Formats: sequence, structure tokens, C-alpha cells
Amino acid sequence: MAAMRYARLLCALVVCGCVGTESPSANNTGGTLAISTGGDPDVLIPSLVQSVQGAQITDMIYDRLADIGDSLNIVNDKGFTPRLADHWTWSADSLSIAFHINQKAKWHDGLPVRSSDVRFTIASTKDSALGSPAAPLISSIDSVSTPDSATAVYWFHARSPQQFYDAVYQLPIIPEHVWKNIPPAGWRASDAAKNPVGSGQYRFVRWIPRAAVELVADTTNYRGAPKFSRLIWSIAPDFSTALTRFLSGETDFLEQLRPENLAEVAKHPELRTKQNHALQYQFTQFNLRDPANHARPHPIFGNRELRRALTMATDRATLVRSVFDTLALSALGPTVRAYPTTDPNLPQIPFDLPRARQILDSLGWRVTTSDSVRSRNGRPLEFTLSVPSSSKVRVQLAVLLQEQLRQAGVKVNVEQLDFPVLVEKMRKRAFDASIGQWNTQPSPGAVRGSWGTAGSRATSGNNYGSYENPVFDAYVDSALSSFEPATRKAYFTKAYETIIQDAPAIWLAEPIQTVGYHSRLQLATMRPDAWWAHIPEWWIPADKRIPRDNAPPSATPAPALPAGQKTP
Amino acid sequence: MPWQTQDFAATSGPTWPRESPLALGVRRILRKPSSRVAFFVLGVIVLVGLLAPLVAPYNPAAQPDIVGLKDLPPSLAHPFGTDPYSRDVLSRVIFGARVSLMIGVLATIVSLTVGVAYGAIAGYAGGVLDAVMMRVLDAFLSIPRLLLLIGVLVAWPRLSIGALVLFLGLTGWFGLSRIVRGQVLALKHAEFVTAAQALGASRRRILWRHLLPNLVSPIVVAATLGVAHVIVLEAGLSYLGIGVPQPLASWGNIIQDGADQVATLWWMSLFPGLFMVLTVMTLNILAEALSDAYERR
Amino acid sequence: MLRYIAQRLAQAAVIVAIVAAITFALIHLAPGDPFSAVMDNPNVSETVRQTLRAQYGLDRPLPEQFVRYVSSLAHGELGWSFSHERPVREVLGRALPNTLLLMGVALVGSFTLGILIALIQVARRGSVTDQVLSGLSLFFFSMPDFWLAILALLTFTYWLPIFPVGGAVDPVMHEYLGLGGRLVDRLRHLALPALTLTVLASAAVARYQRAALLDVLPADYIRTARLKGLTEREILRRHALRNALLPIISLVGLSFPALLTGAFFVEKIFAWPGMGYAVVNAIGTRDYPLVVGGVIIGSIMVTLGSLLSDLLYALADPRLRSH
Amino acid sequence: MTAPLLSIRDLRTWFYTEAGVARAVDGVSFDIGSGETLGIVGESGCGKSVTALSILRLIQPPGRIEQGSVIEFEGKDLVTLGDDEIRDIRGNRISMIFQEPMSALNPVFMVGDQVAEVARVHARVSRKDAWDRAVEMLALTGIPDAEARARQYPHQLSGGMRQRVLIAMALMMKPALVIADEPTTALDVTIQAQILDLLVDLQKKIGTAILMITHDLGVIAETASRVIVMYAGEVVEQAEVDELFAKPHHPYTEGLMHSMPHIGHDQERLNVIPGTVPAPTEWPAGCRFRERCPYSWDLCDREHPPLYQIGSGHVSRCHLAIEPGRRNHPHPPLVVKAGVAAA
Repeated sequence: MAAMRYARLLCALVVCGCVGTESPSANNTGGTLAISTGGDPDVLIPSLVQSVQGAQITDMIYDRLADIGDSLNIVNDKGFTPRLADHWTWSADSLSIAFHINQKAKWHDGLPVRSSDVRFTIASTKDSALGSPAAPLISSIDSVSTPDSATAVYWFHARSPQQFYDAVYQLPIIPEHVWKNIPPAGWRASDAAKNPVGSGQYRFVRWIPRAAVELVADTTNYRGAPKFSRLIWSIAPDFSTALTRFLSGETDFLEQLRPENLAEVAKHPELRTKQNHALQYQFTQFNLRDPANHARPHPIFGNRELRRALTMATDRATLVRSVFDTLALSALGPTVRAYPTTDPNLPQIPFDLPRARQILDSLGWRVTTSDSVRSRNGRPLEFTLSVPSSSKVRVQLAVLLQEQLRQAGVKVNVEQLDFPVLVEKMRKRAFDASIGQWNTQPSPGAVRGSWGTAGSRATSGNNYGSYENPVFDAYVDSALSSFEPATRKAYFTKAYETIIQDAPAIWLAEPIQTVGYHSRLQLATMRPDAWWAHIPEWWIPADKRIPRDNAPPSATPAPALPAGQKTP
Repeated sequence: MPWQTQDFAATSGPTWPRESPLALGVRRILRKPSSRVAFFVLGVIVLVGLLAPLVAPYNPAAQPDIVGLKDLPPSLAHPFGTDPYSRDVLSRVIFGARVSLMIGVLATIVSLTVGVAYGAIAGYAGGVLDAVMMRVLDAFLSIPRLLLLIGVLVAWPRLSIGALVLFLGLTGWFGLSRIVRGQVLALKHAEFVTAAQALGASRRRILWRHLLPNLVSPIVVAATLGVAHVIVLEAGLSYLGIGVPQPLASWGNIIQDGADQVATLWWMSLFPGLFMVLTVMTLNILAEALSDAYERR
Repeated sequence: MLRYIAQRLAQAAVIVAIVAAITFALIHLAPGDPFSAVMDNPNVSETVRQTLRAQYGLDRPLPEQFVRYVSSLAHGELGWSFSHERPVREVLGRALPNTLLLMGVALVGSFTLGILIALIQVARRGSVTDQVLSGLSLFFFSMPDFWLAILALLTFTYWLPIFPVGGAVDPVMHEYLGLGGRLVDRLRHLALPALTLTVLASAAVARYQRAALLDVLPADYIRTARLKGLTEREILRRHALRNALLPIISLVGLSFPALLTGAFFVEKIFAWPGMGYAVVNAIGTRDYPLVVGGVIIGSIMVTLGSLLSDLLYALADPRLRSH
Repeated sequence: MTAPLLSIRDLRTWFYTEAGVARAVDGVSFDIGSGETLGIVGESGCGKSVTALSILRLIQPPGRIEQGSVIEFEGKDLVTLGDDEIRDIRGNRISMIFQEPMSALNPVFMVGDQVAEVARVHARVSRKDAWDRAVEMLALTGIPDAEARARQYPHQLSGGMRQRVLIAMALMMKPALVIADEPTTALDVTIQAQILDLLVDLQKKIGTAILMITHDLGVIAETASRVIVMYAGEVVEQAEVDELFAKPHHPYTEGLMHSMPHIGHDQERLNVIPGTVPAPTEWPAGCRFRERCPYSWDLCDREHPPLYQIGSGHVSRCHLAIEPGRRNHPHPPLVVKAGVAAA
């Protein structure tokens, strides 16, 4: 707490310096950060955001009650730092936590942040009419009560090591007064969605669809003004353009470099790259249930041995090297190496093409026709592999996999679908196989939703392949309910071993995020789950500024309420 | 007096060519060196497409070494470079010629059939039916073909290649049917048609035996241009991701494969495009020469 | 003349009505629910779907649906774009000026350039210059729009980075520039797409115009002009061009669909925020109402274009003017 | 006759076509004196129009005036004159009136402007002056309400009016020579006479010479003082008008006269000379009229006839000049058989 207050004091001093008589070189506020990105944000409402761009922008505009630390310690509240809540108290039975709202916190329209906003945020997210993808993630929260306008009490169904994390991490707080009169179904299309009002260190200025999103520093923020006075996401229509803008100096930052771009970046002495162990893994997901009739197993993928054979037929190491070069590791399973609970030496199904052929032969899938595709009882060993057309990496993986499996006598039809269409198809379990990617959360518990039985049965669950193994579920549950790190790791290892041997997916890659940035930027640390989390602390030395850093603040919109006006 | 009286009309009657209009056209255009070159180049491209398996240095689908041979710029071993899957772009372009040309020809056949039928019926029927048919045609003509195709292809996602050909063909007959109608309209009162009618020929016979042969020249020209147009359209649609289904290589598809990394994989856009321009150019030259040849007749 | 205008206007109205019928058929011939793409969109809530069904009367008999559809079109209602979360009318309305700007610049540019090239060719017909220019215009004429755009992008933004890549304005700086700066910024971004489209279109114009001039040259009145002692240049400029311009006016109308198609690809490749860009992006998001809206607006543009050029033709040709 | 106004010697205008060299005009010589009216008569394709266009150097590629041809006009050889100088002559010293008054006028300009343009080019006068002169000239050609008519477009005028406009255009600069190429062919019979009268009338007023090109001997009879008959790129007969009509020598001239419509005779069909002019790419070696000639004999096959002097100022390119007796023994022309075969 003391450190926190000190920091705030420092911020206040800096603000003074800005308006005072000190020379501009003495401070490190000001300037513009231009970020190159290859896609528009989907929406700027925290509870509806699904795109990474949307998450970056809303995380700047909106604040959480508390934020996770760089070590991503999710057990209890030790790793968390105060945000909208300046302190919190646990109930004796640990089934509720009372958050005390910082009294200086204000929405960008001037109204104070209150406990009712917190209650509204949780309640609206749980409202099925909104259809928030975050709803399943806060299922452990029963409700929020507001004994007074400054106190929000979270009530939980059960005690768990990560209940604090569940309460604060999943949702930034949104203003009740903006949203309460809009029916949930109309949120996306509302004017409010186009002019988001938050309480974060940056306030929204404009969103020109498919062109740019611009934020400016909220100089009167309760946490102090951030260092960069403007943030601009320069939205390119495709990756190529985003890269070109970064290389040409039109932007300062590019979040995902591909291996083939590294050489090009190296040709520019003013540009730097930095690796960030992001929480992503990619895999070929099999649908274990018949897409036509969920009651039946899938005619091909219902068989565990066959799935294992397909994994054996895949040269994963080469595949990963072809697509990512050095910018990814082979995936271990439904997890990432950044979790302290992940054992990097998990046993894998090895690449063994002859063995894979043997297994397929023994299962009755034999090469009979001239086109060398295996078949059994007249049914060819053929399936459709769906990929989002927007992801070139996944398209590439699919085409490579298609060729590798062809050598085992398996015919793969690659189908490129638009992302929302693909998601819908998977949600309805109406697919054969797909190349999936999970950008997971700081908690390894996310596997419960994506690979556990619970996630398979629930309609909104993310276990699209309907892999169900009670043994796996049990190990995960045991891991999540134990407070002892070593025990957690042991249980997770057992769980991962189980699912790897069941092969409901071919685990492909764990990409290493490589960001590119201009050397004039002074970056703070990058959090694996969100490289952008510390943007308010990034800065640019005064002598490295260029004309765009000194853009006049004329475009800053006036607050909705005149300064000084008190609201009842 | 030795002077004989002669009828003026006798010298101004129709003179019928003794060879088929098509053969005549081909013979005529081959007199021009530019069209000889075009004919030759087109012939080579068609031949290369037909003999793709023999001509292509590599299997267009094979991924020989997805780590070592991917994204290679043009070299002696791979004159057009390789793509992100280590496939040989030259071989893909050669096999792509097959797909692109086949789609061009088949779709044009569809267009010709529909266009001639529609135009002939409208022109021959005349009256209200003709007027209505022409207004409908005007409407179709005022929808840009690409837009119409986008509308159709978005509504019918994941089409087979046969259906794509059909749609390309069904959106390409509007201009031709107007020409055909004009010709039929002009010819239907010609003396030889009247004569045939007087002799009791059926409508169908008149259309088929008397009018159609006179439409050969506009049809041949329209067909040549039509193939060129479809090739470009198909490539455009494939580039937009709604054309030939992957992984089949058509020229547009190869460009689409590299579109995301134009800057680094420029050879994937450049070479198939050059082939396309060459093909379309030769077709345009031939169409121009053909229409010149027929005009001079 | 007035009667002619009225007649052409009525014709255009009939055409637009038939286009509406065609698009309606397009929607209903599509497999499954006409708005299945929208309906399946996971981001669309059930409430919205229901509103949509009610709005279009999707559960009513077809004739009634058609009447609803046409009357909503007549009211300028093009439906709801799901990828933009806005009415289609608003999305296209915002994009249209950009497309018109691009097409307008290309139209003026390509006709100027094309006519100039044709004049040079005809003045030196048969010369090497004529042949080279003929070859070049055939080359560009045969070029797929999107391929030229890709090459232009590759050449002038990657290899010789003299133009900015994509967009109508600098997304970072534009809002902070002065009036002059904004203008320069806009022009810099306009240059490459407009140039590409101009080159594409001027090839066609040059070919057409050259043929038109050559058609005119054997005319008796050109001989008359020669007989008067005019120089070849004067003859070309005054007599031949003036007459060959008549077919050019109708070419303006004819070139509209091609120009629009070209604009679609050029917008897509240069991320020019026009109608083509919106519609092409709508393909990806299966935003069917937006695609259909684009088809309708595009057709109306083409119809208006041909209407306009017909009227201009009537105005320019004294033989028609007096009627 | 003193020094002629225009003197043509051995004019050869050849066209280099795909099918071969077409010798459209092949060694034509004649003179025109100041103020004189010379008629050239012949079927279409005989080279008379090409001769006219050659005088003004209006032959377009692939046509070319061959070396050795001489067209002397007011002391200058028009064949070798520079482009600027020949332009200075066109419409100024020599002008021309065409057959099709509709197509010879540019449809998109007002007729007054088109007439005025001549003055603008040659007299370097202001726009206003040129216009006034054009209106004056139009009035002179008998166009009523010339000021208003000048503001009309060609399609708004009648055929006769258009021809008057062309005449006005041709006479604008009071040229020394006007070439009239079938000036009345496209007009109604009643108008034809008016236009011819106008031409003769204006010729007298201005004192210009006229080269009257026509296939119609009637026009020649009415206007010309001397006449040249052309056939297959050559002059085949030349004489004073009266002489020619009284004593045509060349069988072709004879044929032409025979095919003239005679007023009062209700003829359904005209008597025409059987056959057609041979292709200019393959003139026969001997007499070019041989195949159509009812008197031809072996000499005509062997020897290309020179221009024989028949009388004073009367020449004819026919071997009958040396064997006049053959005129009494005609035979059916050879060409008829071929004509049947071709049909």
C-alpha cells in the first residue's frame, strides 16, 4: 500500500512538472505511441470483447478492481495490486471479499465510480441476454452486494485458491449509468459502444473503423496521468500492411512478427525485437462426436487408437519449424510452459510414420483403391479440416498437415472459413476437425472449460471436440483445489499425461510472441498474458521525439460534464 | 447495237463464302504477323496446360522439404521460386493454366449457349416478349458482373468448381445476347429468310439453319473475349477467396496464396499474373483480328 | 429532348426495379435461411434475429416479403450490417464519397490520358511510337485489375517506398494536421490507388479512342478539312476529336461497370475505405445485407452513369439535340 | 491558249495494297487554262477522283504520287511542294466540291463556322470577320436568310442547301481553280440544275477555272468547254465538248453516250457498258478496254494504244484511229461470257 501511495505521489509531481516551468526535457510524459495492428477491434465493451485488439484498447480505457502481478501468481491475492479498489477484506470463511472503491476514481465523464457499477458489471455479464463469453469464467461468483456506495462485496459459491483471481481478472468495471438503460441485445449497436466511457488512465477519443483507434491520457486520473499522452492503434487491412507501416516508421510497435520478417527488421538499425512468452498454444482438434448426431461417436475420431495414429503420422517438430522457425516450441499438451504448474518434460506420442501405418492397417483402414486413400467398409479415411481464413499461420499448418497425413493414407480437405463462421460451427459441434488456438489465461484452470467434461456438455462450453474423460477431470479438479504448489503441479502433470495419451488433438505449437518496436520507445516489462498491460508506464525520451509526438491536444474531446460540476 | 442490257441488282446480290466462317476467320487472321505470334503463344500455353503432368518439373502438390525449401526466391532449380509449403511455383502455374483455361472455356460455352438462345428468341419473337426480355437484360447489364458474382458466391458458400463454372457462365451472356438479338432482328426480314419461310421451313429450322450460321462471326469474337474475361474474373474471385476452392491451383489461387506476404513472396504474385496477362493479351489480339477479318468480309 | 429525358428516366427506374427483383431472387435462391449467414453469426443475439425476421417478414409468404423488400428499398433502407453494427445505408453512405472520389479522379485522369495517347498514336499512325503505345495499351488492357494493383503496391510502397501504404489518410497523424497538411496527406494516400485505376482505365480508353479516331479519319468531312488547308494537327484536334468524342461520351457510361469493378480491387488492395473495401470485407464476415446493399448501390451507380452519359451524348450531338 | 493555269504531266498515283500495286492513275496529262471549265468523265473506278485528289495532294497512304509526275500550278510543282506550301494552296488557290454534301460537312459544327474556317486559316482574319465573310458568301450562293442558316448544323439543311454551303466554302477565297467532284450526283434532278447554274454563274463572277468531274455526260454538256474521258487510270479521249458529242471516237466514249438517259424516253433500265473496269492491280497489257470493246482485234491485245490525234484538239487512245474500217464490224464483247461465269 505504501508503495502504491508513493507511486501516486510521484505521478502527481510529474503532472505538476508538466504545467509548471520546468524544461520539457526534464519530464518523461508526452508523446504518441502508434501501434501497428492487422485487425479492427470487434467491440469496445469489456464483457463482450473477443479480439485481442479489443482487449488491448479496453484494458487501457477501463480499470479492474485489482490487477494481476507480472509473475501471474493467481493463488489468493498476494500477487495483485490495487486498481479501482484501494483495499479489500476477506470474510472469515473466505466465501466473500469486500472491495473498497478508491474515492478518487472517476469515470471519464466526470461521475464517480461506485460500488453499484461493480454490481452492475457482474450482473450484466451474467445476463444471458448479453451473451458474454466471459460469463462461464465468473461462474464461481454468486453475486455482488453493495452495503454502501464505496463497498462492493463479492459472494462466492465455494472457497478456491483462485477465487480472488476470478473476481478481479476477468472483468474490468463498466459504468452503470451509461449502460443500464440499454437492453443487453442492443449494446453492440448502441452509441455508447462507439464512445466508451471508462475509468482507466486513457480515455477514448475516436474509432475510425478499419483505420484507427485513438486514446488520450486521462490527466486527472486517480492513478495519475500515464506517460504517453496519446495511444493510436493504426489498423491495417492485413499483416503485410501492418508490417510495412512499422518498418517505414509510420508506427512504433508491432505485436506479432513472423520468422520471415526478422531479417527485414534487422535491416533497420532503429528497430528492435523482443520476445514475450505469451500464453498461447495451437492444436489440431478432433471432434470426438458425430457432427450429424451428437449421441454417437465420430465415425473416425471416436477411436482413441486412430487419433493416436494420426498424431504419430504428424512430424510436429518439422511442422513447427516450417511455420514458426525459432519463434515457437512444440506444444506439450493443453498448456503452456509459462505456467509454474507445467512440467516441460511431459511424455509425448512420438512421430513414427511406419507405426502409424501399422495401427491404421490393424484398425481395418486399408489402402484398397488406386488413389492410396485408406478406407474401411467402403468409407474412405477422409475428413474436413476447418481453419479460419484470417489466420495465415493456421492455414499454413493445415496445408502442411494435409500433406503429412496424405503420406499415411489419410485424405484431409482443408476448409477455410471466416472466423465467426468457424466459431459458430464449432460451437454447434458441427465440424470434423479444426486447427485451434487458445490464448489462455494466467490460470491453468482454463483447461476445465476447454477440455473438461463440463465444457463439453454446456452449450456455451468451449470443449468443442467433446473430449470427456473423468480421470482427466478429476486430476484437474484436484489440482485446482489444492493450495500447495507442488501438489498442484503433480496433479496437473497427471492430468496432462492422461489427455496427451488420449490424443483428442494433435498438439502443435506454443508460439513465442515476438514484438517489434522502435528503439526510441522505453518499454516496461511485458506481461505474458497481455504485453500491453504496462503501456501507461512506457515512455519516450524528450530528445527522441518526432513531430507526431508533439501533436497539439486539440483533438481531445471535452468531458461530458463541465469540470467542477457536482453530481447529486 | 452490240450493248446488252444488264440488271443492276445482279451484281449486288449476296455473295456467300465458300468456306466456313470460322475457317475463313482463322485464315484471315493468320495473315497478320501479330496474330500469328498471338496464336502461337496461346497455343503454347494451352499445350503446356494440357500436357501439365509431362511439362511441369515437379509435382504441384508435393511438399518436398517444408523447412529447407520453403519461400525460396526464383533460382535455376525453381525458376518461379517456391511457396510457403515448399511447392514449386512454376509447376503450380503450369497446372494452374489447366484449371484457369478450362474454367474460361467451359464458362464461355455456358455463356454462349444461354446468350445465343436468349438473343435469338428475343430477336425472333419481337414484340412485347422482346421488349420485356430486353429490359431484363438491361437490368442484368447494369449490375457489374463482379458484384453480381460476389453476391451469388457469398450466398452459396463453398461451391464446387462445376457450380463456379456455371455461375461464371450464367453471368457472362448479357452482352452477347444483345448482339445476337440485333443480328437476328436485322436478318429475319432478309430475303433468304422470307424465301425459306415461303418454302414452309419451320421456325426452328429457320433459326437453326438460316440465322445461326450468320451469327458465327459475332459469336466467335464474343467467345474469344469471353474466355479472356472469365480468366480474369476467376482470378479476381479466387484472389478474394471465393473462387476456385483450395488447394486446387488456379492462377488466382497462387496469387492469393502469396497475397498475405506480397513484399517477401513477390514471385508468387508476379509469375502467375504474367501468364495471365500473356493469355489474356493473346486472346484480345485474336479477338481483335477476328473482328477485323469478319468486318472486311 | 424533354421527352427523351423522361423516357430515359423511366427506363432507368424500370431497370432499378428489375435489379431489386434480381437481388431479392438472389437472397431467396440462396440455400437455407436467406439471412443464414447473419442468423448464424454468434455475435448476433436472438432478439436481434427476431427483429430481423419481423422486419423483413421472413416468415411471411414470398410475395409479401418481396413487397416489403421493395418498399424498404424505396425508402432507402438497405438492412443492417452486422459486421459494422450499423445500418447498411450508413456504412455505404460513409464509404461512397471515397469511392466516388477515386472513380472521379480515375475517370477524368483516364479519359485525359487515354485521349492524349490516342491522339499521339493517330497523329503518327503506323509509326514505331504508335505500335509501342498500342502494345502498351493492350498490355495494360489485358491486365487483371487486382494484379496491377498488387504490383503497384509492391513497387511503390515496398521496393521504392514513395507512397504510404493503404488507407485514405495517415491513421496516426491525420487528425493533427492543419488544413494544408490534411490536404497533402489525403493526396499522398489518393495518389497510388487513383493512379492504378487511371492506368487501368486509360488503356481501354486509348484503345477505344484510337479506333474511334481512325473510324472518323476516312470521313468525307475530314477530307474537307484537309482541303481547306488545315494542318493535320488542327484536323485531329478540331474535327476528328470533336466527332470521336461522341462515342467517348457513351464510353463514359460504358466504362462505369469496369471502373467500379476496378475500384473494388484497388480499394481492397490499397485499403481505400470506399464501397468496394466495405463490400469485399463483408465477403469475409459473411455480412450478406452489406454485400447485397453493395450490389444494389453499384447497379444504381451504373444505371445512373449510363443515363447521364446518354443525356450528355444527346446534348453534345447537334443531330440529337434538336429533337 | 497561253500558259495554262494547271498543267499535269504523266501523273501516276499508285496504291500499294495487300493485293498488289493498284495503278489508279497511270500516266495522265492535261492542262486547264484560267477561267476555263474542263470536264473529266468516266465510270467509277476509272481514276478521275484520284486525279482530282492528287492535284491537292490529298492522297492518303497506301496511295502515293509516283516520281516523275508533274502537277504545275501557277509556276509551282505541287508534287514536290512542302507540306506548308501545299496547305497554303488548298482551299485558297485551289478548292474542291464533293459529291456527298452531307458527309463532307462536319456534323458537329455550325455550317457558318465551317465556311468561316477557310478564311480563318488563309486570311488570318478575326473570328468575327471570318463569320461575316462566311455569311456573305453563303448569301452569294443563294441561301436565303444566310445569317440564320449559318447558325444551323448540316443535318438541319436540305441537300441542295448543303451543296451551296460547300460551294460557298470552296469559293470563299476566290480560288483560281475549283475542282467539282460529282457536285450534283447526290441531289434531286431539279436541284441539280440549280446547283450547276449557280456554279456557272459564280464562275463568271469570280473568274475561277473549274475542273468538273462527273460520270454524267449531261453535266459536261451543260458546263464544260473541253472534256477528258478517263478509263482505267488513263485519258482515253480528249476534245472540245461539241466535237466530242458530235464525233465520239473511243468506243468507251461511245458506250458512255449510249448509256445517257434520254429525256422523253421512258427507260426502265439504262444501257450500260457490259462488264466492269478491270482491277487496277492488273491492268491488261494491251488496250485496257479490250475485253469490253465490241471492235477489238488482235492488235488491241498486243499493243497499248497511244493517244492518236483525231482532229484539232481531239485525241483518242484507240487503234481504230489507224483502222477505222473495223467500226463497221462489231462483235459481242468478250466479257459477257466471263460475267455469266462469275454470277
